[in-house]
Order: sequence, then structure tokens, then C-alpha cells
Amino acid sequence: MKDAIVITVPSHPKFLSVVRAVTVTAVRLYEIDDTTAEEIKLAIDEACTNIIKHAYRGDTSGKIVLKYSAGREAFKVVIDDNGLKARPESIRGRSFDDVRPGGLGIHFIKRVFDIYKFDAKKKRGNRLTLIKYFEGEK
Amino acid sequence: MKDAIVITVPSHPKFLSVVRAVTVTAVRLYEIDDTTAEEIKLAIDEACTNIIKHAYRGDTSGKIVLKYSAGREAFKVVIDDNGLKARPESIRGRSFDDVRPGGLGIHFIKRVFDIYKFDAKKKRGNRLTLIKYFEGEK
Amino acid sequence: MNITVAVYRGKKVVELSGDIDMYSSPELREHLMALIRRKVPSLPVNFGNVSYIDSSGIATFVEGLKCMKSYGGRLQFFGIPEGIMEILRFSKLDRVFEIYGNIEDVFDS
Amino acid sequence: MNITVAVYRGKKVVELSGDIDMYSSPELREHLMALIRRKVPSLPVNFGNVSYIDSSGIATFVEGLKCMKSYGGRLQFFGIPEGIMEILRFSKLDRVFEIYGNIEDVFDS
Ligand SMILES: Nc1ncnc2c1ncn2[C@@H]1O[C@H](COP(=O)(O)OP(=O)(O)O)[C@@H](O)[C@H]1O
Ligand SMILES: Nc1ncnc2c1ncn2[C@@H]1O[C@H](COP(=O)(O)OP(=O)(O)O)[C@@H](O)[C@H]1O
Repeated sequence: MKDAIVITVPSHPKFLSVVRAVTVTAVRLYEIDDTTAEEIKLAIDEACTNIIKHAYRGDTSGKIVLKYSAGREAFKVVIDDNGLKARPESIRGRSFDDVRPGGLGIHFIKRVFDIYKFDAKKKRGNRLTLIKYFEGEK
Repeated sequence: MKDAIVITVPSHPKFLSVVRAVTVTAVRLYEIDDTTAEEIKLAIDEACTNIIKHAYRGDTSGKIVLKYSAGREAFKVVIDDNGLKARPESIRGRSFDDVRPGGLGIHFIKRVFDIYKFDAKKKRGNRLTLIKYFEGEK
Repeated sequence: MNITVAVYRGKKVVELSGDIDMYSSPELREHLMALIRRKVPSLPVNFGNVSYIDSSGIATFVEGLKCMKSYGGRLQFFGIPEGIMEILRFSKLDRVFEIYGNIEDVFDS
Repeated sequence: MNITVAVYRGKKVVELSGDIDMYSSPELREHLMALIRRKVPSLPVNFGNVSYIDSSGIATFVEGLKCMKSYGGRLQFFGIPEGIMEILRFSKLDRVFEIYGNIEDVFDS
């Protein structure tokens, strides 16, 4: 998991385009196929959107730090914020049959990432770890 | 100069594509026109290439940290490394009439940036500040 | 994202391009709702030049659809790129929205 | 960056695409030098699909040109996008390299 890329952006939605650009270019370095790359781009965008909405409650003066790395077995993104603590047990996507605005983000994240985990030891803010395992050898 | 974007990449040429992607997307946020955006993309790439070649002498295990920000008057990029100290007085592009490989990078950087300055106070490594002033009001 | 309203065969068509995300969806919502408030009977939306949509963009359209349904209006998507179609299928929203191949299919419907 | 060698009217043409930077230029150098070592009398290079070139890429071509000139060979660029042409003009290298509009112009030269 060496060769990490770290990016810090303000918690303002206008920086999501920067996060997407880094994500797609980073993913390409790790030789991940285009379809998966698009799924990862959406997932990371959704994770940041959730931080802006729920952890920072729309306060755009906070920070989001993303760290991308990959080894032979997995691609990993660790996302830190200094917002309100998430209650992981209450994070759940809504049922697809219940059609109303919202509640899709978590589904988009879990569609592509095998691990979606908040670090319980972090004192202030949140650290979310997302891991996607590669299939077979790489 | 708030709302900064900070990115850290290893001093390996394969991460230049990530730096270019961030640069172009960042520049677009600050409403810089496309021609200038392309010039800035090239300039930042050249500054990082120089760090890999001259500050790290090809050692790919170092780090390059880029901080992008913009105010009403200027667009600024500050680039930090932990490599060998540059001797700013010896940094000079070669004459265009002397056609041989190399020596174009500095010209590409100074073409678009008004300020190209190493921080003399930095103890270890280098801090290069690049500033582009906006013309007229913005 | 860029949003314009074109007129095709005398009917308003929403033309979208670029990325629709948490940053741009409020602007999309504003334009969409301005049209819907006038109770347009049908509203075709061209997705042909949309490069990206996230859950904020989708939520905006779900909201628009609910509003239109309340007065019997129809929200009609066409020209959806495969990557976006995939997201709608995954979210089971391909069954919820009216989806057409191109503008002619919308008019023939 | 992607590099392939096509054959057009019985002649080798280097086809480049993507970004040429410090990461990809060593591969470009290898391919270019392998051709030049065989003392090809002329070498057309298609820039039509090149999205980006930095000083490392330019240095590679300057080196290739110098090698070819040593035996009277000709390095010929064509299809250069405006952004890249701008960089060559700025570096005064538009006077150093042979530059053509398209492959036909190269053959007619
Ligand atoms: N980073 C986060 N911090 C706190 N709560 C979160 C976070 N991410 C998601 N949640 C909770 O999980 C729910 C589902 O998230 P999501 O599927 O993205 O839908 P939405 O954000 O549109 O409601 C949210 O409504 C929120 O209550
Ligand atoms: N970051 C740096 N650290 C130390 N020396 C540098 C740095 N950047 C440039 N230089 C010096 O300035 C010279 C000119 O730089 P440049 O125009 O980029 O050409 P090139 O790197 O191809 O030689 C270099 O050869 C080098 O001696």
C-alpha cells in the first residue's frame, strides 16, 4: 500500500469535480478497468457528498482528506473529515422499492467497495476506509 | 487565498498524470480560460518533472506536495519537496537558438507564471511559489 | 453542467450536458421546477451529453417526477448514455422513469 | 501514451496517441531510436491523436532529429493539434522540425 496519493479539499460541493478527476486518474494508474473505474468515481463522490451533507451539515469551511493507495490485492481509499461523528449503525441506504429523493449514496458505495468501515478509534471527526479487492491474481 | 486544494504524490513520473488532472480541474474552478489552463497544466508538470530530475535525482521514493489557491488577484501554486536544495541562481532555461534536448522546462513555467520563486527560508528541501496574476479585475 | 431549454416541434425539451452532481443539481432543480410549476403536460429531457450523474442529480429527477405525477404530467428521458443507464438499472429506477431512445421515440409515445 | 507503427503506401509511419510526458517519453525514445538506428531515410510521425506533450517529449524528438540529420534522414511531423503547435512555435522549434498538415503533404514533399 505504498505510493499513496493524498488530496485535501474544502467541504464545498464545487471541489467534487477535483475529487472525481483525481479518483479516475489514480484508478487508471492501478490498472483498474473502465467500468469499475466509473463505479469507484461515483462511490468516492457519494462518500464526499455524505460528508458535506451529514458530517459538516453543509458547512463548507471544513476539510476532506482522501488517501488513495493500492497493493497487489486491493485498492484502498481512506477518507478523513473533522465533522460530526457518524453513527455507523444508523447508516443504511433506503429500499429501492421506496421511491423518493435520497438514500442511494450508500448503495452506490457498497456496489463497488467490499469494505465500508468507520474507524471507531478516531477521536475527532471520522475516518472512513473503503477497500475494493481485486479478483484473482493481479 | 482560502479554499486551497492540496495534493501529495510520490516523486515518480507516473503520478504526473494525476497532477495534471488536478491542475486542470482546479484551474477550471477558478474560471481561468482554456488556453491559460493548458499553459498552467504544462508549467506545473514541468515544475514537478524538475523536482523528480534535479531535486530527487530520479529517486522515486520522495514526495511532492502541491497547494493550489486563488484569490481575486492571482492564482497560486506552492510546491514542496524534500530533495536536494536548488541553487536558484543557477536555474536558467537554455537559449532557444541552442537546439538540443532539455532546457525548455523553465521557459514553459515562466511563460505563464509571473512569479517563480524559491523560499530561501525553508530549511530542508525546497518550496517553490508560482503566481499568476489575473489581468484587470476578476 | 449546462442546461438549456430547446424547442422541438413546438415543444420544450430540456437539454443537459456535463456533470450533474451535488454542486450542479440545485441549478438543475431550479430550472426543472420552474417548468413543472407551470404544469407542462410532458417534459422531455435529453441526456445525450450528460457525462456524469450522482445521487443528488437522481434525487432531483425523482422529486421532479413526483411533482409531475401529482397533476398527471409526464417526465420523459431520452438519449441516456450506457453508463448512466447502468446506474438507473442498478437503482431500479429504469422502471420508474419513462425512458426513450431518442426524441422521435418520445414524440411517438 | 500509445505508440504504433503503421505502414502507409509501403512506408512506415509512427502513430502516437495520448499524453507524452516524463513517464511515457522513455518508451517513445526506445521505439523512435530502434527505427532511427536502422537509418530510415524518412520517418513521418502522426501527432493527430496526441493530447499533450511536455519538455521530456520534445527533448526526445530533438534527440531523434539530431540522430537522423547525422545520416541525412528526415523526421517529419504531421497532424499537429493547435495546442501543441503553439508550444513548438513558442520554443522556436517550428523552424527546426519539418511540419506538414497531413500524411499526403508528407508524401508530396
Ligand atoms: N458520512 C456520514 N456521516 C453521517 N451520516 C451518514 C454519512 N453517510 C451516510 N449517513 C447516513 O446514512 C443515510 C443514507 O445515506 P445515503 O445512502 O448516502 O443517502 P442520503 O445521503 O441521500 O440520505 C443518510 O441519510 C445519513 O443519515
Ligand atoms: N527544481 C530544481 N532543482 C534544482 N535545479 C533545477 C530545478 N529546476 C531546474 N533546475 C536547473 O535548471 C536547469 C533548467 O531547467 P529546465 O529548463 O527545466 O531544463 P532541463 O530540466 O530539461 O535541464 C536544469 O538543467 C537544472 O540545472
